[in-house]
Amino acid sequence: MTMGLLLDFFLVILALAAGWWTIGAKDSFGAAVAFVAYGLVLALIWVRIAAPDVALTEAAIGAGLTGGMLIGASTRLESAKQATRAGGVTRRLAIALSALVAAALALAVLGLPHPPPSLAAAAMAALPPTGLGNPVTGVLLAYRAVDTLLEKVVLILALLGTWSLAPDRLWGGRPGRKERRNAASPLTLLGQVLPPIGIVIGLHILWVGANEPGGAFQGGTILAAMWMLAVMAGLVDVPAISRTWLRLLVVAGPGLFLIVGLAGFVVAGGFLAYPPGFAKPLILLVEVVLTLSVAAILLLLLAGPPEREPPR
Amino acid sequence: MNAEVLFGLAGAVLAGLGLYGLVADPAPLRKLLAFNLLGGGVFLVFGVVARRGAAAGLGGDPVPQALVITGLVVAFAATALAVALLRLLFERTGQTLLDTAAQERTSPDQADG
Amino acid sequence: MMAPALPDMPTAGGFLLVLAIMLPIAGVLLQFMLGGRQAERIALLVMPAGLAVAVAVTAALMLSGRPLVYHLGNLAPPLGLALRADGFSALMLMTTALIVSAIGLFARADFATPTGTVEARAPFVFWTLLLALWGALAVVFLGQDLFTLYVGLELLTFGAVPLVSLDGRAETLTAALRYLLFALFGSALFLAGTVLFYGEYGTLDIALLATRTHPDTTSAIAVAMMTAGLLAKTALFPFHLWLPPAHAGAPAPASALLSSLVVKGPFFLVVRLWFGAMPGLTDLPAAQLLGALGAGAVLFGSVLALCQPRLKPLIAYSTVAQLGYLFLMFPLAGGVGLPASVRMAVWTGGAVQAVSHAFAKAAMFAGAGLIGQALGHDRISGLRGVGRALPVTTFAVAFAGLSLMGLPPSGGFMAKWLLVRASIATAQWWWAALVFAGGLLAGGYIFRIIAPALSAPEKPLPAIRTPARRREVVVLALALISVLLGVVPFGLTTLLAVGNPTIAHIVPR
Amino acid sequence: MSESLLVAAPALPLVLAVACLWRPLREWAGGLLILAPVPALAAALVVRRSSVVTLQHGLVPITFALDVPGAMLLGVSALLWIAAGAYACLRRCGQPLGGQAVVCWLLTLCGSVGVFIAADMASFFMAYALVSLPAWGLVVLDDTERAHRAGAIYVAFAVLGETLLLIGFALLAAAGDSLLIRDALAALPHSPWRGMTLALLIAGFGMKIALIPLHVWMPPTYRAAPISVAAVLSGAAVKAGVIGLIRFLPLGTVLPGAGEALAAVGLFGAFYGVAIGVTQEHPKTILAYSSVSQMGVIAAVLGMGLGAGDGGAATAVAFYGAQHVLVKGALFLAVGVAATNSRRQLWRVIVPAAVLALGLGGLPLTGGALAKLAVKGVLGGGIVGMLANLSAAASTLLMIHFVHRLAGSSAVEDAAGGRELALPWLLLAAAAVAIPWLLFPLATGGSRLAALHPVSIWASLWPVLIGAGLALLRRQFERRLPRFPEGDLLALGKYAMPAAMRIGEASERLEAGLSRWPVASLLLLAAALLLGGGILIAR
Repeated sequence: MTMGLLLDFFLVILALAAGWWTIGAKDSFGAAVAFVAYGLVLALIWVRIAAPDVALTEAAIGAGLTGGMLIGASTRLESAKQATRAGGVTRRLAIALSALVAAALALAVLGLPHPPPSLAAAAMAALPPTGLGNPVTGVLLAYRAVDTLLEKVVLILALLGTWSLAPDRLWGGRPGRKERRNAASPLTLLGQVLPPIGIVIGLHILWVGANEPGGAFQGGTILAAMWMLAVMAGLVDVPAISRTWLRLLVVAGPGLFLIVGLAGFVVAGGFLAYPPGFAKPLILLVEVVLTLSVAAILLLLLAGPPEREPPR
Repeated sequence: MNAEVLFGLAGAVLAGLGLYGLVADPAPLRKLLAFNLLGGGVFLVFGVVARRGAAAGLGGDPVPQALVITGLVVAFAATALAVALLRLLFERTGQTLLDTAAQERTSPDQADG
Repeated sequence: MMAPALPDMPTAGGFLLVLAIMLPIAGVLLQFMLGGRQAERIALLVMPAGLAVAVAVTAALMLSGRPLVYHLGNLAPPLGLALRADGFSALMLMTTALIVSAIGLFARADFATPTGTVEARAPFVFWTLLLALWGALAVVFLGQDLFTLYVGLELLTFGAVPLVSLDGRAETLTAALRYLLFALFGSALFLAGTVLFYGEYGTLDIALLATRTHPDTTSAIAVAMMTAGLLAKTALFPFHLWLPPAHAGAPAPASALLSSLVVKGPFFLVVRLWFGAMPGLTDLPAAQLLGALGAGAVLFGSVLALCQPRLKPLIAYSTVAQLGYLFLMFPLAGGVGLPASVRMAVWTGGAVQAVSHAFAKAAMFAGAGLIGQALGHDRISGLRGVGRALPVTTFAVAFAGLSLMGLPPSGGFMAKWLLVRASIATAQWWWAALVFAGGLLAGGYIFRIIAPALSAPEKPLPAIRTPARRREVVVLALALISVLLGVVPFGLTTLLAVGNPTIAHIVPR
Repeated sequence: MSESLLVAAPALPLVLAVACLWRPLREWAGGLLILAPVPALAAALVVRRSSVVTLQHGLVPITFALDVPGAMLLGVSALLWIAAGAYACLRRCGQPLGGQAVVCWLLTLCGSVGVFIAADMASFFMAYALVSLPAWGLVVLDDTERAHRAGAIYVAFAVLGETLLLIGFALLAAAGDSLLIRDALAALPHSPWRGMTLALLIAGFGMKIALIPLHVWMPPTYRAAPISVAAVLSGAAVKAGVIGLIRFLPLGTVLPGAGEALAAVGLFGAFYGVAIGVTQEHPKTILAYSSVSQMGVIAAVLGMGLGAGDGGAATAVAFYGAQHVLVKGALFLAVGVAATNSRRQLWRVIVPAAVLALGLGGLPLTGGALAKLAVKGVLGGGIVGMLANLSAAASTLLMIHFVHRLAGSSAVEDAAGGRELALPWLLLAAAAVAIPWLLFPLATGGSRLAALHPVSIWASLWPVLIGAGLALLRRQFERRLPRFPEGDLLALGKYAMPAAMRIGEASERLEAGLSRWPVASLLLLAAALLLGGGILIAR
């Protein structure tokens, strides 16, 4: 057994333990914390299976945003009346059936064919016309661009759904409560120091995404995190949801993507096709705007529905 | 036993754990956690598929990798919406039970609008 | 190895498919950006344009007799993504365009931005989600890539859930949460199957999968997981726990969309999966299982509809029941050596059932909304006298009921007739008996609405708010379409045969 | 030209029904009710027999055709519709009819006309549904508790009948692979599903003609419906079932088992209807039971025809039915007209009504006697023929009872309306006497003189005399007669209700379980496993 495989075993055990804890923890808070750990271990596993783009995303979204959001929810809902635990029969049946489905999944995985089919070669062969160096970015922004576009619309719908939960009279107002600014708090210091660094890192991740692991979503996540930090430190406030610039920021990414796609009809002979020679600059432009939109959407999703009176 | 098989089986077991939580845990927040756990397992299987497809000088097939990224974003969006619903439900009723809807069909007239 | 057959090459007019998806999506983005009253205006502008695109797609299919195919970014599958419209897609696209437009016109009175307000919550959310659902359905009906379809399904769910809780009552919040969580459960299963398909065949394109799949262990598990996930999302019995509270609790125009269109999306994908990606499954006992669940839905949903004290839950349970008929397609269309005429009967029967139920159910929920607004409640025991107060609406609801009962000349009748014919031809008696029982039970629950509505009120009705005539006419038009589908089938068989290899060769052009 | 009448006959009522959704047009509704059946009457008179019209529009071509049985029933039904329409609007004394009444009336008329001329299964089924279902709106017109109860029963049986026929037709279509009734029928004797198909068709049409025990809807319905509605339902609408049996039973083929079974059920009904009928009080209920009895005779004739492979039974039955259309329609109108006359002038109604009523028992020289003569050949002279004669005696008994009740029932109901109501009634009564004489040669191919032969007169007289004797006996035992509720066996329904409630409650309990998250989600996992297993095992 090689060192590598040993490390893999170790990671798997960690992931299973974190997963077990997520399900079995007594309270929701513990479970949410375990879930963050689970996400981080998964991110390491993604590195181990040569998927650094996914690893970054898993760390940022899976562990970071999702985990943070669930931890926040678990503290909020702490006092919620608990339902009685499922009865013994239900649990035994659940164990049996989940195990069977898991076994079926395992069986299916073991049954995957040799040699495995792969689009890696095709993806690499199609890459030069786009001018990109990272095939994952090629898939996301060129080969399967429509998935990425629709995924942004999914995010906007989730945002709309979140906002729709506001009471009518608060519609158009700011989400969340106003954080008090406390000059002495370490949070404020962090809020002042970190964002500039974070923004640089975020933009860097976006930029290198063309050729190295990284890209719009990972960059946007970091920008959103910095923004959130500044909000929590009371340095800035979450904008009111009726702000035109905010709405514009949210739709700018997918909107531009769509416009570029439609322009493809005219200049490149097809929807979401890029004209030869202009592919890379266009993709980068789209990515920059997408990053900003993603940052805004993520921040707003974290902030929740409007809770303050709208500006008059 | 190689790394791919190991991670593939791990993905299946994690998915099973998630399924169990989704079925048996009565608290919606825990179901949400379980859903994300389940998603992680499924994505991991996809990662194994990508890894198996390593070719052309790449460590893995980039297509499944990209799909996992999209999938993670969609799962996050789902979680965000569910958390917002949960929070509002809790603020309104002080509880977040799912299995009360069965009794609600006998609730008084709705003012539909 | 032979090159793939012709239908998978891009065709002229394929750009229409891009428009069919992107027009509503662009509308959503614009609505979100401009907000307020503009959201409604944009929706009203997109409606005729989208309708025109749907008509153009249908016309292109009818004229050429070939499916429309488009390769996004000029890149062919497996690396690129394809959009494809066969006859069934075009039919569902057309249905969606008509119903969304009708419900849009109907909902203007419910979701007008009040004067003096720049933007109001419910109207903004409704109009945006109206177009979002349209776009999502277009993705589901046209997408050829299983992962794109997964994203489309998620779009559909995220568009539908906020509509359920639009009025913010606590019980609708619970309903929305149940809906969302169960739908996510389904998504996870669907995604797991998708992953396995990619791992086994290296593509997610349905047309390519159709040439590559073989029923080995991995594929069987993949199909089973995907199907189960889709069943959860389409609320087939006994996975319907989320549907009645969600569809009964949403505002009437939203209920109409959810019950008529949204649940058809996942069903459509089950058809794609079983007849497209993995042909041959319908010979197997698994198809009988799908049929059996459908039968359970018909019987159980109908009996529960008979038990409901209120109108909207009754209609919601009727949806549970009517969805069941759709799943008779699977056991009936299978069988090696089945005559093509029987296959065609099954396809036409299933498609007509999907479409006529969509129109009938949209009419019923919209009509129930008008009745609820006029009376201030929707207790069935309190419906007496409605026929006098709202004759057009009552008439429309009765007509829609005709289609649900499967009486001639409605589309529902045509569907049942074809399904019964197929069940006789394949010697599967039990499905004919089911249609028999389902028709009787449907007659019962429709009668429960119509009988009191047409009788005189015990005491004069309190001041009734008469709805605008325009709204009543919309409801009537929806009901009439569902009834006339049986008499004027609009070239349905010709359309359905386009791009459907199992029946294409027997339909004369 | 004459063929286009065939299309206009069902089309005009349909068009008028749609047009009547426009409120101002309904002001003239009375005139429309009289006008709407006119093309049908004209078609019956002018259109050449065996002409066929095919409209190639919808998914299936619509084919209309007219043969002798169809034409006879079409003509007399149209007459009844005109007379009843006139009665309905005269009774309203200038008040406009309600929209529900007009639209439902016209739709039922459309179906009633359509069933006689439809030559393919699709349009027949469509017409059959039209003649059955919209009539519900007519039954409940009085908007009383009784009317709504009757309406619910009516609709339940109508839908049940429709559904039975849907499956029966599907089987028939599968046998012949053609939607033309003629082709499908030709293939039926060789169909592997012959027995099942016949059973479903007989049950489906039997629902309409009140074959025992499917008759229970008829008495409460006729009792609760307004006079004019009861007249068209009992006269014209019921004949949809008769024409259905004529069209869909393979009368040219010898099918002894099915035929004798049908004949037995029919004959039983012929006596059963009378037996229950004589215990009833209300004239309309008595007429309903008389219909049960008369339709029993028709079923018996068809059964014998089927058993013997006698194709001529169709025309004989149609003639019998045509006679019944006019007589029963006229008798129902008589109930209404009687109510508007003072006791002193009641004889003006009673005397003609008595002649018509006794005609149903076969009183010589009446249409009834001709009808019995026409079916004699099919019934044969054996035990069946004897029983048929006895049923005529029984009918006489029932009709004497009816006349007696009619005489004792001034101001029963429908008291409104003037003397002019008598006009449509008298015209219909006159037609009921005259038309059978006109049609007799057409129906039997024989001469009218045959009916005037003393042997024939005696053959139809003696059952009437026996019936009269029985009527005297009945008067003697008036007090000792048991009382049956309207719809007799319907009373058994009270045992079915708790069972239905229990099913409902059990379903709701099951639903409460299925609505629980763990249950539904476990079932989902189980379904996934079963589906996968199902695919794998069969591989």
